[in-house]
Amino acid sequence: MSDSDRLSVTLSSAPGNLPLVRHAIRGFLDASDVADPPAGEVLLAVTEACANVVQHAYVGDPEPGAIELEAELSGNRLVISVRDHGHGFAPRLDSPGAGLGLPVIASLTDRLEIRPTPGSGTEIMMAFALNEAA
Amino acid sequence: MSDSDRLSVTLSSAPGNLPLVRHAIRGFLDASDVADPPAGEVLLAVTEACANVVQHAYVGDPEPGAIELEAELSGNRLVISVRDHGHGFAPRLDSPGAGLGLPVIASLTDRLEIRPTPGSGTEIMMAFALNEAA
Amino acid sequence: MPTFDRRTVDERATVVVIEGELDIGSADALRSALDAAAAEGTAVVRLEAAGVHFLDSSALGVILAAGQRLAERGSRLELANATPAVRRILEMTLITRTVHVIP
Amino acid sequence: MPTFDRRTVDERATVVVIEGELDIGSADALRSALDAAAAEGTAVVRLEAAGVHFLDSSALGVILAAGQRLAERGSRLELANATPAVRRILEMTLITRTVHVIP
Ligand SMILES: Nc1ncnc2c1ncn2[C@@H]1O[C@H](COP(=O)(O)OP(=O)(O)O)[C@@H](O)[C@H]1O
Ligand SMILES: Nc1ncnc2c1ncn2[C@@H]1O[C@H](COP(=O)(O)OP(=O)(O)O)[C@@H](O)[C@H]1O
Repeated sequence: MSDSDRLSVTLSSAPGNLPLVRHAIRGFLDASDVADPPAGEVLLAVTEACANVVQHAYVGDPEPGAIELEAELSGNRLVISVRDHGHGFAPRLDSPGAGLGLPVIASLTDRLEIRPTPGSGTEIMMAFALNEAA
Repeated sequence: MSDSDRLSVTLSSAPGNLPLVRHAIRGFLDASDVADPPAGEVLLAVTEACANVVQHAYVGDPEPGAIELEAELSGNRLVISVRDHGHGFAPRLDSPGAGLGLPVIASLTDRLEIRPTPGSGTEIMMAFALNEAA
Repeated sequence: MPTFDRRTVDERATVVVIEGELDIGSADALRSALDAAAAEGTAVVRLEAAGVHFLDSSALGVILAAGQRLAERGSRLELANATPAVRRILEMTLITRTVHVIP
Repeated sequence: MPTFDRRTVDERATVVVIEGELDIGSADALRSALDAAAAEGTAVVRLEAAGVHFLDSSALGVILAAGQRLAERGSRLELANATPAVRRILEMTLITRTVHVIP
């Protein structure tokens, strides 16, 4: 009776795990017959969100932390959240990146939400309206 | 019978209007007995959001466009939205800024939401939980 | 518009007294004022910030850039009497590594 | 890990054939490959991107920086046979001003 598909994955925040993130999301989107576009847009947004966890969430910690990825598809609405339990969202003057991650995510999503994870860390929620493609 | 206070202001997206934005929000927060902190945090977040409209939303247009500012306080929850009718959220490699605006907003808010304005443009919704200060 | 009153004092510090709110509308004026202060060539450029009641990320970027340029030539940028509004964003961004904040 | 196969062709272009997915895990390898290609000193550095099925904003940043450095010395960076995944982010960021995209 499931009219909604779900995916839930927890990975360590290592750069080498980003291809695994895409693999999991690709599999989920394929199984749900999501076409490309917008599958490629989704993969890019999710990679940027997870790359931010890898680069920023646990900065200064000796070990990588967790990336918790959840995807839910109901009807034509896809919601993906990326959660970390790091030190919380903070601007960084010494960011190794070019500052394109959040703007890229915001421009690919139909809604982007950023809020603290209860306890500690950050949760990013990305919503995509899938306008039935071929 | 109003247990909720509201403010609604529309301004032109000129840099010189940012002090007016702060003046309006300061007045609203004062009238509602919001202490500082968090009033200063709110002023900073709102300024950053409006500065983004000034610098990015209408880029390339001959005239400045509108900044629509709305604030609503109910109980200890303050929600401020900044809406433009510009060209939509897009990453800019030629941004004149240092890329600190969105991270500063995200770190000051209890929830940040970015979504397209129906029609065209961007709406940024910032929620603050006011934990009764002195 | 903020005003930027500049003078050179005995201890070879150039003091810039800033009054007003610093945002993208005044970033160019701030940049010019800091450039002019740096051009005095003193060992210290001190921003007297007691009169700054608002400072956004664009002003912070201007101050940070000035602090870096001064550090490169062996001078330093000091920020004196920062108000809570100024401290807030300084602390959030840990800018205190480049700019010397004086209580 | 992506592979970066480099060779110099007659027309004085250094061609870098890239296969794989480009994200923060491969940004350093991409940077080294582009630096090595630029060091050949040819007028053109061409990225053969038909085998790039994913490219994120960090890889874009590396490519943009390489394109700027090449432009400064009068050379140019070309990106050939971009897949839809690559075009998507190029177009979103209008990077086509610095990098010459070849259909
Ligand atoms: N998960 C996170 N935890 C803490 N801070 C974050 C997180 N994601 C992003 N940030 C902050 O937001 C800033 C902007 O992120 P982004 O737009 O992706 O640019 P970049 O990563 O290139 O700096 C980062 O520099 C960092 O300060
Ligand atoms: N209202 C808006 N409309 C369109 N694009 C926006 C808007 N606000 C922000 N952006 C985009 O998001 C990027 C990041 O914004 P921000 O973090 O404030 O950094 P900065 O303004 O210094 O570039 C901007 O460079 C711009 O590309």
